[in-house]
Amino acid sequence: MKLHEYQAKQVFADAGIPTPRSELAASVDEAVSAAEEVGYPVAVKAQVRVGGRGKAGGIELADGEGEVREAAESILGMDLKGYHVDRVLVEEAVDFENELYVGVTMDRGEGKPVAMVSTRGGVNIEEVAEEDPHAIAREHVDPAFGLHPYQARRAVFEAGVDRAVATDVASVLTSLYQLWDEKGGADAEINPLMVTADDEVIAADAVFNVDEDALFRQPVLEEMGEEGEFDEDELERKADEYDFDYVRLDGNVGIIGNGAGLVMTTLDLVDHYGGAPANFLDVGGGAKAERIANALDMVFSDENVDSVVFNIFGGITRGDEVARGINAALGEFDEIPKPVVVRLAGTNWQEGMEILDEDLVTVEETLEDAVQRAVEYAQEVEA
Amino acid sequence: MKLHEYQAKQVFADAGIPTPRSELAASVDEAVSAAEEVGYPVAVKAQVRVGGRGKAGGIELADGEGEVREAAESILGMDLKGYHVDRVLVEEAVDFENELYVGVTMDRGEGKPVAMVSTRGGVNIEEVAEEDPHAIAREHVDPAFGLHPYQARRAVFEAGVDRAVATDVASVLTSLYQLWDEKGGADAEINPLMVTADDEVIAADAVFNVDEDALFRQPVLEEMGEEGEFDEDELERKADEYDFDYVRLDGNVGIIGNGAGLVMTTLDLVDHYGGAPANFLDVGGGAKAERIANALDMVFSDENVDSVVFNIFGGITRGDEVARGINAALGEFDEIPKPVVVRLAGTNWQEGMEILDEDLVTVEETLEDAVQRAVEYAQEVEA
Amino acid sequence: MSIFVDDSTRVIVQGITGGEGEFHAEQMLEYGTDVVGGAVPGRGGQQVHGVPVYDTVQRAAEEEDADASVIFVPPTFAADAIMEALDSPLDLAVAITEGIPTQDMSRVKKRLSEVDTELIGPNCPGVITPGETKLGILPGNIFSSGDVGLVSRSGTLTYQVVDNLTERGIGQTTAVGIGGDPIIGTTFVDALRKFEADDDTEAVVMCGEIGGEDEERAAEYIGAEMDTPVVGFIAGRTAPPGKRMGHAGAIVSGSGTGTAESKIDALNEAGARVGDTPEQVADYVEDLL
Amino acid sequence: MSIFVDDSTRVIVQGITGGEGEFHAEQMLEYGTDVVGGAVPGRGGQQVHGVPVYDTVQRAAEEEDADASVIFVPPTFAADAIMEALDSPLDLAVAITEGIPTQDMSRVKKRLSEVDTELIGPNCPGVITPGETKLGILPGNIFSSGDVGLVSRSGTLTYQVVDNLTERGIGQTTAVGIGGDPIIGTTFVDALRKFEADDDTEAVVMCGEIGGEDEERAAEYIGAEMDTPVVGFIAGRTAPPGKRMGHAGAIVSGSGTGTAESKIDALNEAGARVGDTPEQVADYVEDLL
Repeated sequence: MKLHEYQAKQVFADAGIPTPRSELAASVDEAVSAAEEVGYPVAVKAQVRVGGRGKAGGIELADGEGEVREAAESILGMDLKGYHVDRVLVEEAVDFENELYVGVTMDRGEGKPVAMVSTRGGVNIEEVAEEDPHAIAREHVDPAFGLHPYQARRAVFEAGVDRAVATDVASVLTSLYQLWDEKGGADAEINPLMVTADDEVIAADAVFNVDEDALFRQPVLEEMGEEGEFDEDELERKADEYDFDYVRLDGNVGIIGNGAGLVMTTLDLVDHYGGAPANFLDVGGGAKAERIANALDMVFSDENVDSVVFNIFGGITRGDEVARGINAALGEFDEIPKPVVVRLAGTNWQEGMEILDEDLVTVEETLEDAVQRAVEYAQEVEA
Repeated sequence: MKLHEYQAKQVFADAGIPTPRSELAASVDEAVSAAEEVGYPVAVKAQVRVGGRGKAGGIELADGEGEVREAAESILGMDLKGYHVDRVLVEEAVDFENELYVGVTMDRGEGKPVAMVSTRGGVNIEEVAEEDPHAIAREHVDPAFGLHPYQARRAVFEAGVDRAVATDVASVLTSLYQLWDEKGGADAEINPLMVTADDEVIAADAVFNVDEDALFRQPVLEEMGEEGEFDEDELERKADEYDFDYVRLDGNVGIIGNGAGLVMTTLDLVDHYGGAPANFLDVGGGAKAERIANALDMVFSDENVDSVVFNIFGGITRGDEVARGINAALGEFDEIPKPVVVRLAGTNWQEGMEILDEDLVTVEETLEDAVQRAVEYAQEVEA
Repeated sequence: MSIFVDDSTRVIVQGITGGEGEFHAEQMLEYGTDVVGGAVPGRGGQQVHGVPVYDTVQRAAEEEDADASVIFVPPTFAADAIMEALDSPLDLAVAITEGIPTQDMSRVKKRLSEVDTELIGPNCPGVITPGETKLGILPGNIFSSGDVGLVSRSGTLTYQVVDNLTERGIGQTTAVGIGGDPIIGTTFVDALRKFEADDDTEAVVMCGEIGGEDEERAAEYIGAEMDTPVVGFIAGRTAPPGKRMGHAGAIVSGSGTGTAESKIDALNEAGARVGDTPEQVADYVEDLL
Repeated sequence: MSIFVDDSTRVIVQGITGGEGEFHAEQMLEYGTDVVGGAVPGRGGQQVHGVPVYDTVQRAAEEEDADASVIFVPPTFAADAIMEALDSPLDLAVAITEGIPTQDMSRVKKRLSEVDTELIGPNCPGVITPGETKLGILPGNIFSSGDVGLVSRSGTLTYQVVDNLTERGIGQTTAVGIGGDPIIGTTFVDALRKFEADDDTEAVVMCGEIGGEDEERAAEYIGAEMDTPVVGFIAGRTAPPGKRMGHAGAIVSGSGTGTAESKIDALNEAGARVGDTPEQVADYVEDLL
């Protein structure tokens, strides 16, 4: 789960990391009074949970009311990489001499957290990592011990950070690691960490992604996540509500299945047979009738969908239960909105196949046949 | 550094461990009003930092004002194993069904913390350990991970604690380990941890000893230590003030030296040559003139001392510096209170020997001669 | 022969009194698994499906002379349950639980490096040696005994592939789901090494998916050290980057790794054929036997 | 020959810009120690007594091809400084610092079990191979080269014993103070094992003191595995239990261990003579040579 910049900055500030003065604004007038509060010049920053906001026109500098008004007008309401800009952060513009990068994440290959520092902040750090990996100093952390103070220092000195600010940067990295550790972080980043002319460091941006599986220990962050949904579209909100792993894609064949690997395989097969997947939707293990109905509602809500393939291989999930869920959900409609192809396998698949109402769905016995049939249906609609 | 029972209970209660209601009292009247506050019956408990208070008459049960008054009168002001009783804790008397033991300490042999649980609480646990080591369940803790929840549970179940209170006891042990870890503990113990008829657990006593070397991180505990000095005698307070490692003994030969091993060796030699050491006093490394003078003041303050042996082997400590300190300190006296024998070796020992004023001290070249001379002096005084 | 488990494996179920634990303990018993005990704090002395329950894993393992544990403990307590299994006299722990925080698993991984007990999972369907024993939630009826080893990161995808094999009469020595989480115990390489050492395994099917570099490492191992032929399958070839993790994650993994393309290329280079569909995987395996 | 260090040992001083560090770096240089660098965060690029200072131990070790580090860092930061040394390419770290919290050292001990670097100390005077090199605060002038090894838990007591030996013309191969703290790196057994393996060491003096069980373990080792004769000394025979630690500590150690009597008995049983006075220790050593 991603936090918005304004939320991450709050979390970082609470952990003792210096951040600029700022105010959140939901309207042009609010932006103006926020700017008065913060003091000119200010940066007006779109609050959407996606990177590269600057290049996409989501961040503007403003010195004076006129400029703030103009900036807020242009940014509020824009569509930024598919996200809806509903709030802006109006922030003190910091004069800086240097821009650093500090970050903490999990290195899944090593199975260990890693803390990172670079003097190449303020730019796309992934590109830096690609072009010049040595520009980023890395310290792998033993998760039982946590980040040792010497490791924070070593990362800072190895990155070549100026000695005048080395201790402060090490201390920011230590705080960042600690909050990442305590708050179930997936990624925590400051890019840029600005260094001012009088050797102060200040977090000019803030990224904090939480491990969704750790949210049960983080009620405050969970609430932030709900509060931050204002940049989502309707389908994403529905997926959150139903608690589905759902990703919307560009195609027109809706896909529902159980287990990420099998759903991905179904996507791949749609592609293999010449179709284009409209989404990834995993109902998870042991889904009961209501959840099956929710999944159908979810996929039908996407107007791009022309046909649906429903692929369940039951281990814990029982085929008869799935079949009843499908019958019940589709029975609600006077007319089925899009053709649905169902393939059931595994636990109680035969019972399921018998239960399925063939007036409502097309039944196929193999995965390959089911996918081909759904692709054909979708092609018929488009034709 | 030991905390008093009332202090340790405060620390434990703050960590969420259940403790009985109680009030501290410094006079009989205070004890009575404390008892009214707490509710009868109460236990009146001498606040001195030594074990075995019950057997020594430092704990009495009282039901009603008359009994409290009597108990407080008999306990306040008593000398308990050499400690002065200046305060009593007036505490709710808890009805219990069982008494358990839980403790955390450092196993120096293993280099690891160890958490312990026993159903044989309420008695001298050292004797239990001696007679029936298996009566105490032990879990060694990896200090990088801390006490795992399963370890706390395992200790509790292995000790044979009743399932009805197992979870609560495991949770007390976990809290005890955490506070031990966070507060620089040396030993943390609850004996007894009482189990009531309705399966509540409550810490009826509390021991918390802090690693003196960790006190720099524990300002609150350091303050408690100062506040708790009311049970000390004058010599102990002086040693605290001067920051000496000082232990008073029964003999009459005062001993000053640098380094624990060398000072202990000097004690052993005093014994070897037929004398009796009056104290252990280590001035530590690199002592300057003032510290040397303080050490002499310390030893002279003990009225049992008849002679003093001053044994310095200089590594960091310089012989000339020590000699000047001795001259200056003894020069203050019209008459030297007790004969002082000095032996200097190591760094600048010859310069030191030359500087020493032989009107004030007896100088010897070897450790053996110095000790023998001091023992002779002491024997002359006693004769 | 088989890897990890066989009909002599004596199994404890951690969390046997919970819904999942109780249900699958019964399923395992029905399959023929030698479930010898359960471990649930505070439930010692009870019985579930005739199996005695103990308060601690250590006690259960000692009393019942167990070799392995299957963990059905909710995610909140699962990492601690794994730690407990690793600190008990067991050879193998199989963690079924889904949704364990990655940081918890990072600590478990550290602990794993200090002990001899092996871990399969978490977030995995478990391990089965058809006709002998199963530890986990795999639907026993779709498996059959034979000479193909199977290792997979995905649960239901495993079933799909096994189904395609079984249809052609191709049985398995052992099938193991290693789990799809970012940090897991047994990796592809660990499982492949065991299959390579197993005389009865004539071919291995390896089902990977996008993300991480485990498949790339497996390909290196296959190319350098394996004689047993491997057929691969990689799910997620058409999955978009989707909701990206933060940049920090991308810096560490580097771009160009973790994609289906990089995994398929690596496997092909190592001499393993990679099927486009589960059906094709079965075709390739049939060719090998 | 010698143990731990010799004239080829290249030494870094951690905390070289502090009072103690600077003073003893100079003393070491005067003695002939090859002090090749210092490590102090934020002081990289400076020089102390002509020795270059680096910001990190790793950098200092790499740039100066160092083997060992001597640590003069205040107790607040000392455990971290040791951890840094253990995570750098060094064979040996010598921690002089007194007053490190025992819990900090417990973590260090855990880390020590994972690395190859050896630790001497903390709260120790260091190690000296007379005539070649010294790492620490030992007053070089009282030592002389010879064929007796010395290992001691105490600083000034070591000097006393060495003084008695030197008076009789008995020199040392190496003398090492292992420190008197409850948790230390190199133990008596570790040092004795090295002396046993050293062809030039004809006899070993071991100075222990009351508390802990290191001397008892050493006695076991001496009895079971040592050919080189050992003379012991135990300080604290007349020390009273004094201000006892809590009961918890006593439970763990058990009564009857840790006393001077138990240590002396154990050494005697192992065939080591134990002197009553430092003078007598020298007598016994003289008898052996």
